[in-house]
Amino acid sequence: MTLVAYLLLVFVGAYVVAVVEEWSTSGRLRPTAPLLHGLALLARESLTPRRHDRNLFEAGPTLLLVAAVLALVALPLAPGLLPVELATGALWLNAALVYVAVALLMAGWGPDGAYAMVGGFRFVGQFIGYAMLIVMPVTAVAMRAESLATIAVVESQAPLWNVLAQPLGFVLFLVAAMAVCFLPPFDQPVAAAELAGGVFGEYTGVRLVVVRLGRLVLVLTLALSVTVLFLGGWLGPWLPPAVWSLLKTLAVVLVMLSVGRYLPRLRTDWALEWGWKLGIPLALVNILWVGVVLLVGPA
Amino acid sequence: MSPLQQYALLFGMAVATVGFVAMLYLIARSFGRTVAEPAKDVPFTAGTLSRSPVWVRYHVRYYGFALLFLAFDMEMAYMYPWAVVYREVGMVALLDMGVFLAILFLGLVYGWSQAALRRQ
Amino acid sequence: MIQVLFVVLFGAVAIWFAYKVFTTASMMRSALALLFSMTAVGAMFLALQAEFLGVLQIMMMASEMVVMALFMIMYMMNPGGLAAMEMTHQKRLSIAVAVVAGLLAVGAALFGGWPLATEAVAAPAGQTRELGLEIMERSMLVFETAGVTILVAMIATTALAIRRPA
Amino acid sequence: MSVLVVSLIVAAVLFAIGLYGALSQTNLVMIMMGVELMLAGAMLNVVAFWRYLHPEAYSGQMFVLVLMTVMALEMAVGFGVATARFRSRGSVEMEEAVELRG
Amino acid sequence: MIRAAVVGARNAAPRGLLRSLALVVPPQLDAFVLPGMDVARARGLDVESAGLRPVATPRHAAVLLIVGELPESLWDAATVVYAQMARPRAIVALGGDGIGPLPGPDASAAMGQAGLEGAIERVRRLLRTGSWSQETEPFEAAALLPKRRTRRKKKKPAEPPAAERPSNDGTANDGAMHHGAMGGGADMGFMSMVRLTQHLPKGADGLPMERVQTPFGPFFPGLPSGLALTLWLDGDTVAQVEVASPVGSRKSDLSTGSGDLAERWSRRHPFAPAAYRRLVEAAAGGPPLDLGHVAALELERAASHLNWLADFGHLLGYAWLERHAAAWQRRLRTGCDLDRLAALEPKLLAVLQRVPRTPLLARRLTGVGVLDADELEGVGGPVARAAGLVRDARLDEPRYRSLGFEPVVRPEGDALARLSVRLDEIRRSVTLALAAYRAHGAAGAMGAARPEVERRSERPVEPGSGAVVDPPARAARIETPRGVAALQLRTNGDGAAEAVLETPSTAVLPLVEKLAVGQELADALVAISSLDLSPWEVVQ
Repeated sequence: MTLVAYLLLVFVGAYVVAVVEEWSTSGRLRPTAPLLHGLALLARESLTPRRHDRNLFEAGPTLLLVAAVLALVALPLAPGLLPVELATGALWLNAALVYVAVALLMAGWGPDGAYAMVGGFRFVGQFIGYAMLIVMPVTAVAMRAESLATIAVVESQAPLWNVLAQPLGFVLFLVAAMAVCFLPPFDQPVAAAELAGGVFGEYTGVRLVVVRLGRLVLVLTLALSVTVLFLGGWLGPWLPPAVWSLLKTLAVVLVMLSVGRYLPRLRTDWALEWGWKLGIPLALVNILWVGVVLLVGPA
Repeated sequence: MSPLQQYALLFGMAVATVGFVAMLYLIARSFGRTVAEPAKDVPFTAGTLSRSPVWVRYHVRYYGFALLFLAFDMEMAYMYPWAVVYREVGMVALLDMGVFLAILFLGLVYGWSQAALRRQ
Repeated sequence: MIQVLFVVLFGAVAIWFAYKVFTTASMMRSALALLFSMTAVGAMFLALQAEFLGVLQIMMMASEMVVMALFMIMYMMNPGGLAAMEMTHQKRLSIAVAVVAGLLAVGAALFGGWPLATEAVAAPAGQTRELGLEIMERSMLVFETAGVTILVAMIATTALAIRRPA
Repeated sequence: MSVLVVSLIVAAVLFAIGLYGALSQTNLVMIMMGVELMLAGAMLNVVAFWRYLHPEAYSGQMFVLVLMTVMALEMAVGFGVATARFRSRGSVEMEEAVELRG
Repeated sequence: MIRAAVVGARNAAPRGLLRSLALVVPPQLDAFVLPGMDVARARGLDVESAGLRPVATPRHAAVLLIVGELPESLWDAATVVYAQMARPRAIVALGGDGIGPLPGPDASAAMGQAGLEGAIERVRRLLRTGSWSQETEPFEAAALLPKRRTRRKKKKPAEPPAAERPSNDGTANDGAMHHGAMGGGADMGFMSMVRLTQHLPKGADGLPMERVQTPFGPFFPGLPSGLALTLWLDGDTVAQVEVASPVGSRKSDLSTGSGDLAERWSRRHPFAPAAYRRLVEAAAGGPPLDLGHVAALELERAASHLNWLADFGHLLGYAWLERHAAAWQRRLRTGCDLDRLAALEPKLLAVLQRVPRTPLLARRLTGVGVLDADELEGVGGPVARAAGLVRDARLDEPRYRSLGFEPVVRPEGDALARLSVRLDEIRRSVTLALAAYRAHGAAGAMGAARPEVERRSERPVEPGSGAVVDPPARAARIETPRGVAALQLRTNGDGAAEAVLETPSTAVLPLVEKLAVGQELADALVAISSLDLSPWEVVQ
């Protein structure tokens, strides 16, 4: 029952993300557009490139979707609304997100096309850049919660949301979250103008539907994880908990999708260098900060 | 639910997602096959037909980061359990992890100083 | 029972992918096969109720194997597997040694007469906590030694692989 | 057959495949993959033993962490060597290492 | 007459679910634009408001939009692009049916926004009824068949011939896994990797790697349309460059052809039609530069720069810039009444001022594509002015001097300098146009009514009059948006002309290689794009 309710909400959420994405790129709010685009794509031919690596080509988009879904189901919308209650939920989230890089690597290598291959390897580079910025802020959150369970993480924020308790971690995680979803300005692997669609340039028809769906769920997952880890999840007055979760998630989605419109794309090697030379030291500072606050602060 | 059932549920979700994708493929397949045409199966390269394979040895320019990442990443294996008991253990935990991270950061700084953290 | 089913299923998956590692010509496939073999081993850890270790294995090995794929593509002769190419030597000997070793290990497993423990395994949350305490207390030195080892590895690999610009 | 025995058998097979790879492959990178598989088999063994023989001893889990670290470091150093060799010789084939030595 | 189905319909009978699914046409059709978005914008089209969504690859496109007459040199490439689209696929041709071996367009219309919108509406109707057909035939053309000669050349020399698998196009699973180690009798013996790599060039880090020859063009979304680059990629670094401009004109072609030279040339150059028209007129002894010309030329300069800015924004992934620059470009190109422009000017200035303040932008562009002054032999325009060279044909014009013209010059010579020079020039051009317009004192719409200006000055050319017997060659120079174009023109009695043309892009084209080699791919593309070269005006 929980699962059905959750999946329903997630489905609605993913659709809303699609509408918001359409709005952020075209500037027009068209609630039916994603559905129509999806159906029209479904009806189109799905081409397979010559001498492609069939298994990798097919598995890439599917793995993207699977990874996004599996990461999502470990995140709670409300106290009772969590399909899979893992004791190591936060770690599981990280684990599932690693497979996004695997999926893009597969999709980039699969079609034997130059643009896609460059895109795939660029994303792996990006992954090496953001990976530590995903796990380190999560560790800091777990320190405060004394648990890796996502429910406990939200509950630990009842006195003070993590966004205020550890703002540095929040910023790092948000930026890394955008990099995970290869949203602009981190869209090197799928850049339209630089690689003509890059990793997913060779996907057509139903395969493209799966790619876009995977991307939407991924954005939703990351937004919800920002909400759960830093914005106090379902916590909030007056409204029902699940509504709070969804509202916060929507706000994060809006931020994630619109920031990139006002920035030039980052080069992969910059993302790497900044991630390592700036991001990791800052993440360590964040952990130290949280550690000291936890020791001297009220028990 | 017991943990094992939770894992079964996760596995079920993965299988269901794959099944969903397979279903989409089947629906799309029922709309007819792809018309086989010349050049349709050649990856797009901006209007030029480029038939040479691209699967050659690729020069990954960030291998300096990649090598350090392999080692540095392992720190997380220790940090998660540490984070969970941090409050319980207290000051000792902070010092222990402080020493550990300082050691690792030293490695990072060494790599940095040797120009590993840049485009090669 | 879920547990037996999972152990058998993921065991088979792990073995199948491990087999694929050395039987495919495409290096990308080889690296990814190793990745999924490791993932299956991680899933077996989950089935064996070592939740933290299982999830950690699924995560760590995936990120390490992705990096491995990079190096496979960089340094193998024929990463795409487009040309049939012999990349093995002393094959008979290797198979013989592997089979003998495997049979010995299987035999030990079958006829080991393992004294099964009676107490139940702790809940996953408790496990993570216990492991944390283990790291902080009994195995503290091991943990710090691991840190030093990682440092040595980082320095070694940098010194070996990086050529400083002139 | 108990779960323990099944796990041990899987571990044994993984180890054997890894051993075959480490012995038969000519390429440094592929040899490392064999070693990885052997270590994975060892890890599986340790976890199975921990679970069915000493679930109360968390040093078993700690040992798995150390094994994982060993795997990662083996890879890091191995690829460092591979890079250095590839730069100087243009090859990471082990047979050529022998050849070139004389 | 409307055909029952689109020419690229899918091969199936529309039955049941399929029939209702076929009725679904999304609000925006994904479209791949030929020859490119830059040309579409320059023609004053607003592709997005017409119900199209430009995409980066024909794989994702349902509609192939062809803007204007496609030069013959692009026919092969257009054929390939069409062949690589997934069915159902439709062709929309605007302003001319010259689309070579492609199947006839599903909808065609005259150039212009109204025509585009009508054509899209027709295509939508057509897609609803005719996305599926049982009479589809594979699309075949000579350009799509493998060429043996080029194939052999591309084969890697190091690979043994026996190992090269036959690449039979069409079999989907070719090149999938085959067992190298276990493959029975296929014992290739030991192969030395040392021999394989010893001839390879080493990168800066000393690793001998292979290079992938990758075409970027003529229809690459991030580069000027018609520019055909081939990059050899060493990882994501450009190791080697081959530049071609298939759409440029040959020297011999310049003088041939019938019809009004001014008219033909202004059609040839999508980004600066007025400048080339004026150039021909000046060389043919037209009236001296008047204020109307100045206003038209300066508006065109601003529009051309804005068009480039939109492209540049697209390449940088800076969506806001792309959107605003495209909108302002359109406003200047089509029906902009100068009174309204005067009122709108502050808004344009606000947009222009915001660009350099964008976070990360300066950092992204500094030091990219640096050109020193001494490398710019014969190069003019913003590229030279961004490297500290004061080269501007407008300085010789008394008209401009009387309007208080001053060229924009920056010393750095990198992509950022070129961006800021162009931003400044847009501002100054609009100011100049407004000043010229005010001084001119003419009432009513002028920017839009450039044809009026042109028609007025067409008269003195009178190519067919035959009144002048063998006039001497005349020379004219004009500052086009990309730099100085110079023309020597000798008309003979029957109207054909002997013309020697120097265009700014011809001089800039050889710089591409220098800017790209050794750069990271993203930087190389930014550097090339920052040159703003128009392949259409290259003279070979």
